[in-house]
Amino acid sequence: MAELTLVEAINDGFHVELERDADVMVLGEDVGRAGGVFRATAGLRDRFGPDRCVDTPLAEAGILGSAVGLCMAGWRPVCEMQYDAFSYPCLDQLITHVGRYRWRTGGAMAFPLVVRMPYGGGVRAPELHDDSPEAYYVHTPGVKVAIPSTPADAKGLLAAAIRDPDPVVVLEPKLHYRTMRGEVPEGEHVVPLGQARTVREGDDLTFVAYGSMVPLAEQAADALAGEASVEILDIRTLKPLDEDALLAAAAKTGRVVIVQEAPRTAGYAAELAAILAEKAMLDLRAPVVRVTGYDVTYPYWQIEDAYMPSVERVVDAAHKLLAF
Amino acid sequence: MAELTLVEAINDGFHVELERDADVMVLGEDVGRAGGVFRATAGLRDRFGPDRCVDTPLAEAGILGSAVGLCMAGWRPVCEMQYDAFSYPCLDQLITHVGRYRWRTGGAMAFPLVVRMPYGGGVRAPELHDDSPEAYYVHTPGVKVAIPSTPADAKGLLAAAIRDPDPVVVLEPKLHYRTMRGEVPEGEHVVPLGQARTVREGDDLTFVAYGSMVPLAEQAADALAGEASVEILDIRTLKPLDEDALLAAAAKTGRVVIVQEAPRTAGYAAELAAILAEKAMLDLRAPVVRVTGYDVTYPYWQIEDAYMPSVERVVDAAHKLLAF
Amino acid sequence: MAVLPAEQDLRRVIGDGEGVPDGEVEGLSEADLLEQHRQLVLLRTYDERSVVYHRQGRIGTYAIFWGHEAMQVGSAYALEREDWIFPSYRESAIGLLRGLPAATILSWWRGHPAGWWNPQDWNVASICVPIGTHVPHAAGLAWGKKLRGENVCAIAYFGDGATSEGAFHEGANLAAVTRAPVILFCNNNPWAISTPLSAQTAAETLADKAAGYGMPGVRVDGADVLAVYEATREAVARARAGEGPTLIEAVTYRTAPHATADDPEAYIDLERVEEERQRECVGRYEAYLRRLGVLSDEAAEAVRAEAAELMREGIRAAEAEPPADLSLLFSHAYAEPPPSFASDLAELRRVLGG
Amino acid sequence: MAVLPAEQDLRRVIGDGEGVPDGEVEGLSEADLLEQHRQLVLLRTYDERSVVYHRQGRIGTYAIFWGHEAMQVGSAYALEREDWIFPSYRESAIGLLRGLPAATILSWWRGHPAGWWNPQDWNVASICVPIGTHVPHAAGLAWGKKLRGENVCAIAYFGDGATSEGAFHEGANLAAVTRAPVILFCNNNPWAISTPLSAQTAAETLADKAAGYGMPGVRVDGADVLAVYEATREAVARARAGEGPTLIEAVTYRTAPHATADDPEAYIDLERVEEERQRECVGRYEAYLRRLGVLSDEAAEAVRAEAAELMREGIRAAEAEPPADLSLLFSHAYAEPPPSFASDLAELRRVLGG
Ligand SMILES: Cc1ncc(C[n+]2csc(CCOP(=O)(O)OP(=O)(O)O)c2C)c(N)n1
Ligand SMILES: Cc1ncc(C[n+]2csc(CCOP(=O)(O)OP(=O)(O)O)c2C)c(N)n1
Ligand SMILES: [Mg+2]
Ligand SMILES: [Mg+2]
Repeated sequence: MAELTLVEAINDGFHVELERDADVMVLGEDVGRAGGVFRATAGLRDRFGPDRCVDTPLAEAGILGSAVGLCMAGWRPVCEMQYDAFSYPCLDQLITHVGRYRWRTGGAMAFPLVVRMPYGGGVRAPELHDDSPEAYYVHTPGVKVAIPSTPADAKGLLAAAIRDPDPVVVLEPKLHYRTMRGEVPEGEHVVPLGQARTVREGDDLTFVAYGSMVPLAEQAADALAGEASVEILDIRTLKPLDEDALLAAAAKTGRVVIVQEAPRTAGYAAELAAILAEKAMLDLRAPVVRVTGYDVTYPYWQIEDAYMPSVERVVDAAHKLLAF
Repeated sequence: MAELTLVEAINDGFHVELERDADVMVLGEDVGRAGGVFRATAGLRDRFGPDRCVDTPLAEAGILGSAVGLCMAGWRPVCEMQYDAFSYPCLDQLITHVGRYRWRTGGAMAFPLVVRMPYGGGVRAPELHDDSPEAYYVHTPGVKVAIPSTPADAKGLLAAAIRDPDPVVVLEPKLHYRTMRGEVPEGEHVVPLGQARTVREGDDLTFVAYGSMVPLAEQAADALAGEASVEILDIRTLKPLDEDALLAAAAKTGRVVIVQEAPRTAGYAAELAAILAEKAMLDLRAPVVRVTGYDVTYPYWQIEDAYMPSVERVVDAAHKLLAF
Repeated sequence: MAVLPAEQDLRRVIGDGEGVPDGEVEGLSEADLLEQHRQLVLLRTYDERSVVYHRQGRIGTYAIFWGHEAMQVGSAYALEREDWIFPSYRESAIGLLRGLPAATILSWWRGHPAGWWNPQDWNVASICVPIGTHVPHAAGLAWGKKLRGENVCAIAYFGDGATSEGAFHEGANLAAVTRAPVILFCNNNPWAISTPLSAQTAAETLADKAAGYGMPGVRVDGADVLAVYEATREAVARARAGEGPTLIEAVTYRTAPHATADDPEAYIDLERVEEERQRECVGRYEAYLRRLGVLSDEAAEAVRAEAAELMREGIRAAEAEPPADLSLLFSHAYAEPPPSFASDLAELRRVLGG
Repeated sequence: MAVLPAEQDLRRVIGDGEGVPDGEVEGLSEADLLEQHRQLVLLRTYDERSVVYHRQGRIGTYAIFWGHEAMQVGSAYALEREDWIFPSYRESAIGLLRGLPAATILSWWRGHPAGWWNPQDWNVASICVPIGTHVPHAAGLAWGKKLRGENVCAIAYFGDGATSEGAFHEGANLAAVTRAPVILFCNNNPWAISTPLSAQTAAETLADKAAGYGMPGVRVDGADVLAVYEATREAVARARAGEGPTLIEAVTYRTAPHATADDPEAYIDLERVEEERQRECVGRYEAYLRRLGVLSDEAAEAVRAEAAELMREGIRAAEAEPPADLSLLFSHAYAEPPPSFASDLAELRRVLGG
C-alpha cells in the first residue's frame, strides 16, 4: 500500500494498465508531452512511446470519434477530456455512436473505450472548469458511468473501466485530485463496476452520494455525531447502479438524503429518488430529500461555495427528516 | 377555429409570429426552399424572404452558435434541428453558451432564441430518427423546455417560445405531425410556458405524461374505463415545471403513473417522481411508477412498438397501483 | 493514361464518343473493365428495384443512389478486400460489391435486425446515418491499423453537405496529423436534400478544403467510373506509401429525390435533371465499352439478368426472415447486460402475453 | 506602403534596423503611431502586473498574453467603435483599448461578478473560454447586423489550436456562405498549451484553410503591430464592401507559459523561447518609432507611467468591490426566474444564517 493523492493514484493505475495490456492507449489534449494538465498521464509518453500516449489536435468530437475507429482496429483507447465542460463537443459521438455501435454490429464488435475527465467545482477556476455533467452521460444508453471518491477507487475504477468490454465514462473529482490522499494498493487493483461502497454504517439516516460529495457527506455525518447515526453509501458506479445496495441502505434507516453537486433538475439524484419512490415506498419513514447544486449556471468562483452543497445544507436536510 | 394537423398548426403559428414580429427569423437545414422535411416551415421563405427563412449549411453547432450572435444583433432566431438525434451536435453550444450568455452579461442582454425539433419514435424510420432527448435539454441551466401534445398547444407553445425572452427548446411529437388533427385557434394563439394541462379529471389514478405519451395515456385510461377513473395531466412545459399542478394531480388520487418515451435511467420522469418522493409523501397511497422506454438504443423499427410504452404496459402499471 | 483537361481540373477518362476522345487507365485488363460494368449494373439494379420495393411497401424509406454508382464502384474497385469501407446511407448497398447479400441490406431498409451485419465479415462498417460523423471513425481505424503495422486503408463516403459538419473537419484534420491511410471520398451531387451547394459553401471547389488539412485534394468526374477508379488508386497508393490521407471530390448530380420520402419538385430544376440523366454513369460506361468493342449485347444482358435474379432472391430472402423477437430489444447493448434487462423483458412478455 | 517579402508570405512593415528596411503604412498619422504605442504599453503593463497580482494571490489563474499585444492592438486599431470584438481568454484585456476599466477585467480573473460586463457598453463580447465556440457567435452577429442594414463588422480572436475544433469550421463556413462582415483572427503562437502546431495540423500554414471556405487568407507577422493593423484594415474594408470574411493568421511565438498554472519546461525549448523574447513586439515597435524619430524617452516614460497608474487604480478598485451577495447565484439565469429560485435562496440564507 502506498499513500497517494487521488490524481497520483490515477497515474499509477495508468502505468499498471498500459504495462499489463499493450492494446491500451491514451489520447487527448496535452496528455503526452505535458502528461496532462493535472499530470494524470505523466510519464506515459516517455515510458510507452508517443503512439500509446498521444497528444491529439484540439477536437473533442474528433478524439472520441477516432477512438471508435481505434476500437475497430483492436485498440482499447482511453480518451481524456481536459475538463468537464469541454467534454460537451463529444456528446454527439457518445450518443450517436459510442453507445450504439456494439448494438449495430449485433454484438459482434466490442467498443472497449474509456472517456475520463476531471469534473466538479470548488477549485477557484474560470468559467466552465466546474461542471458536473454526469446526468448527460448516465442517460445515454450503451455507456457505463463511474465516479470515484477515494484514491484507491480512482485507480480501481479506472482499471475496471479500461478492462471493461463496453464504453465507460469515468468522472474524477478534480477538487480532490491533490487535496485527498489515501492508501492505494500497489500493482494491479480493480474495483468492479456496479458495486456501491458502504462508507459507514448507521441506523437513523442514510446519506447517498458519489464523487466529491462523499467526503462532504462524511463531514455532515460527523457534524451530526451524538444526534443521529448515519449510514453513508458511495454509489461509485452510477450505471449500472448497485440497486440492491441502494434499497438496503434506504430500508435500513427509512430516511434518505441524496447529495449531488450538479444542478438539481433531471440530475442523477432524481433517478435515485425515483427508484426509491417506486421500490422503497414501504421502507421510507420520511420524504426522500435531494441536496444539490442549483438550477443555474455554475457561478463566479467568489460565491461558488454557496452554490455547492454544504455540510450545513446536508445537516439541515437531515434535521428535516429526523423531525418528520 | 380551424381543424389542422399538428404540423399544420406549427406552420400556421410560424406564419402568424413572423408576420407579427419582424425580428423573428427561422434558420435550419432545408427549412427554406423545401419548407422543412416535414413542411413545418412551408411558405415562409416565399412570404418573408430568404433572409428570414434561411437554408443553412449542414452544421447544427454552427446553426445554434450563429443564432447566439443573431440574438446579439437583435434577432429572435428560431432554429430547426431536422431530427431529435441530429440535435446532439448543438448540445455544446446549448450548454456552454445558450444557457449561460444572459448570465454572463449580468442580465443585460437577452437570448430569445428557440430550438425546435421533431422528436420520438413510432414512425418506421431508419436509425437515429426516433430519439427522445428531452432530459439532456431539461438538465441544462438557462434553457426552458416545452413539448406539446395537441395541434393547438403546438401552435400556442411555439408562439410562447418565440415571444419568451429566454432560450426555449421545443420538442414536437413527430408521430402525430400528420396523424393528429385538432381545433386550432386562428391568428395569434399563445399557450403560456409553465402551465400544465389537465386532460381529464379522475379520482382513482393519475397519469402524468407529455408529448406523444399523452394520447397513449388517454387510450390507457379509456381501457380502464369502468375499472378506475383516471386523472391525466399533460406537463406541457418540462421546465419551468408547473409543480403545483403536478402535486395537486398526485394528491388527488395518491396513485401516480408517469409515462415517458425516452430511456428510463435519468430521464425526465425521474425528476417528476423525485419531486413526488420529496413533496407528496403523505399524499401517496402507492409507489410512483414510471412506464418508459428501455435503457437501450432505440431499436430496429420492426420491433419499435415493443420498445415504446404501450397501452398494455400503462394499464398493467395501473393495475399494480390499484392492487397495492 | 490520358485524362482529359476539364473545367476546374475535373478528371475524366471516358469521352463522349464525339469530340471528346476516350482515354484509358493503365493496368486495367478487359476482365477488370467488365467486372466494373457488372458491379455498376448490380448497384443500378439494386437501386431501381429498391424504389419499386418501397412503392410496394416491402421496404421503408429508402435513400436512392441512382447516378451515384460509378463513384461507389470505381472507388471500391481500387481497394483490397482487407481495406475498410465506411459508407453513409447513400452507399447502403456498397457491401454488395464484396458479396454482402442483398437480403441483408434490404433487411436494413426493412428495419429488421437481419439488416445489421458484422462489419468484420466484410470490412464494411455499419451504415452511418448522422452526417459526417463516420469520418473520424475511418480516420481512427486507418490510424489504428497503421499503428499495429497492418497495411490496411480505409475509405469514408460522405456528401457535399457533410463537408460543413464539424465532425468532417475534426476527422479530416486528425487523419492528416496522424498520416492515417484513409481516403475521404466526397460525393458532390451538389445537393443536401433541398440545399444547393451554393448555400453549403462559398469555396470554389470542395477539393479546396484539402490544403487546409495538408492533404492532396483531387476532383474527378463522378459519373466516370474509370476516372474515379484511377484517382482512388492513386490515393490508395499514397496511403500505403505512408503519405497519409487524400480528399477526393467526385462531382456528379443528384437526379433522383434525396430519398423516397422527398419531393424535389419544390426546389430543383427538372430540366436540368433531365439533361443530367442523359449523362448518367452506367450508360456512359456501356457506350465506352462498346466503343472499345469490349461489351457485347449478350454480355450486357447476362449481367442484367444476373443482377435482377440476385434482387429477386434478395427480397425473397429478406421477406422470409422470421419476425424479430422482442428479446432483441435488450441484446447487444452491453457485453454483460445489467440485471434490469432480464426483468424488463420478463415484464414485457408478461404484459404483451396477457 | 512597403511590405517586405517574407517566408511564406509573412507580411511585415517593421524592419530590423539593419539589413531589413522599415516600411510604413499609408494613412497613419504620427498620432496614430503613438496611440498604438500607448495601447501596446497598456496591454503589456496589464499583463505583467497581472502575473504579479497572481503571485500575490490577488487574482486567480491567469492566461498570460505577453508577446501577443501587437496582434491585439494592431487588429483592434483597424476597427470602428461600433464594430464587435469577440475575445478568447487570451484577449481578456482587449476591452482596455475601448476604455473598459482594468478593474472589471481584473475582477473577472478574481472570480468576482464585477468582472462580467455588459457587452453592449463596449461592443466587446464576453470572454470566451471554450475553444473556438465564439467563432459562430461572431459570424452570427456580423451576419445579423448586415441583415439589418447596419454597417458593422465583427472580429473573433482564437488560437492555432482552435482551428482544429468543429466550432471554428462551422462558424467560418457559415460566415463565408452568408458573406458576413467578420474577421477571423488567428493568433498562431504555435502552441496549444503543450501541443505544438505540428501535432495540431499538417497544413503548411493556417491561412491555407481559408480557401476551403472561399475566403481570403492572409499571413502576417504577429509581432509587427503595423503589419497586423494593415492586414486587418484591408480585411475590414473587404467586409464593409460586402465581400465577406477574411481569415488572418498572425504568426508569433508563445514565450510565456500558457497560463499561470502551466509549467512549459516539460515541453518547450527554453533557448528558442529566449530567442523569441528578443523579437517581442513592444520593444520592436519602440525601436521602429525611435528610428522614425517619433518616440522620445519622455513620451515613452509617460505612457508607461500612465499604464502603471491605471493598473494600480484598477487592482485597488477591484479589491474594493464589496463581496458578492449570494442572491447573485440566482440572478440573470432567466429574465423571469422560476418560483423555485426564491425558495432556494430563502433556504440557503436560512441555513447559512443559522
Ligand atoms: C448530423 C445530421 N444532421 C442532419 C441530418 C439529416 N439529413 C440526412 S441526409 C441530409 C443531407 C445530406 O447531404 P449530403 O451530405 O450532400 O449527402 P447526400 O445526401 O447528398 O448524399 C440531411 C441534412 C443527418 N442525417 N445528420
Ligand atoms: C473546447 C475546449 N477544449 C479544451 C479546452 C482547454 N484549453 C484551454 S486553452 C487550450 C489550448 C488552446 O490553444 P490555442 O487555440 O492555440 O490558443 P492559445 O491558448 O495558444 O492562445 C485548451 C486545450 C478549452 N478551453 N475548450
Ligand atoms: Mg449531396
Ligand atoms: Mg496557440
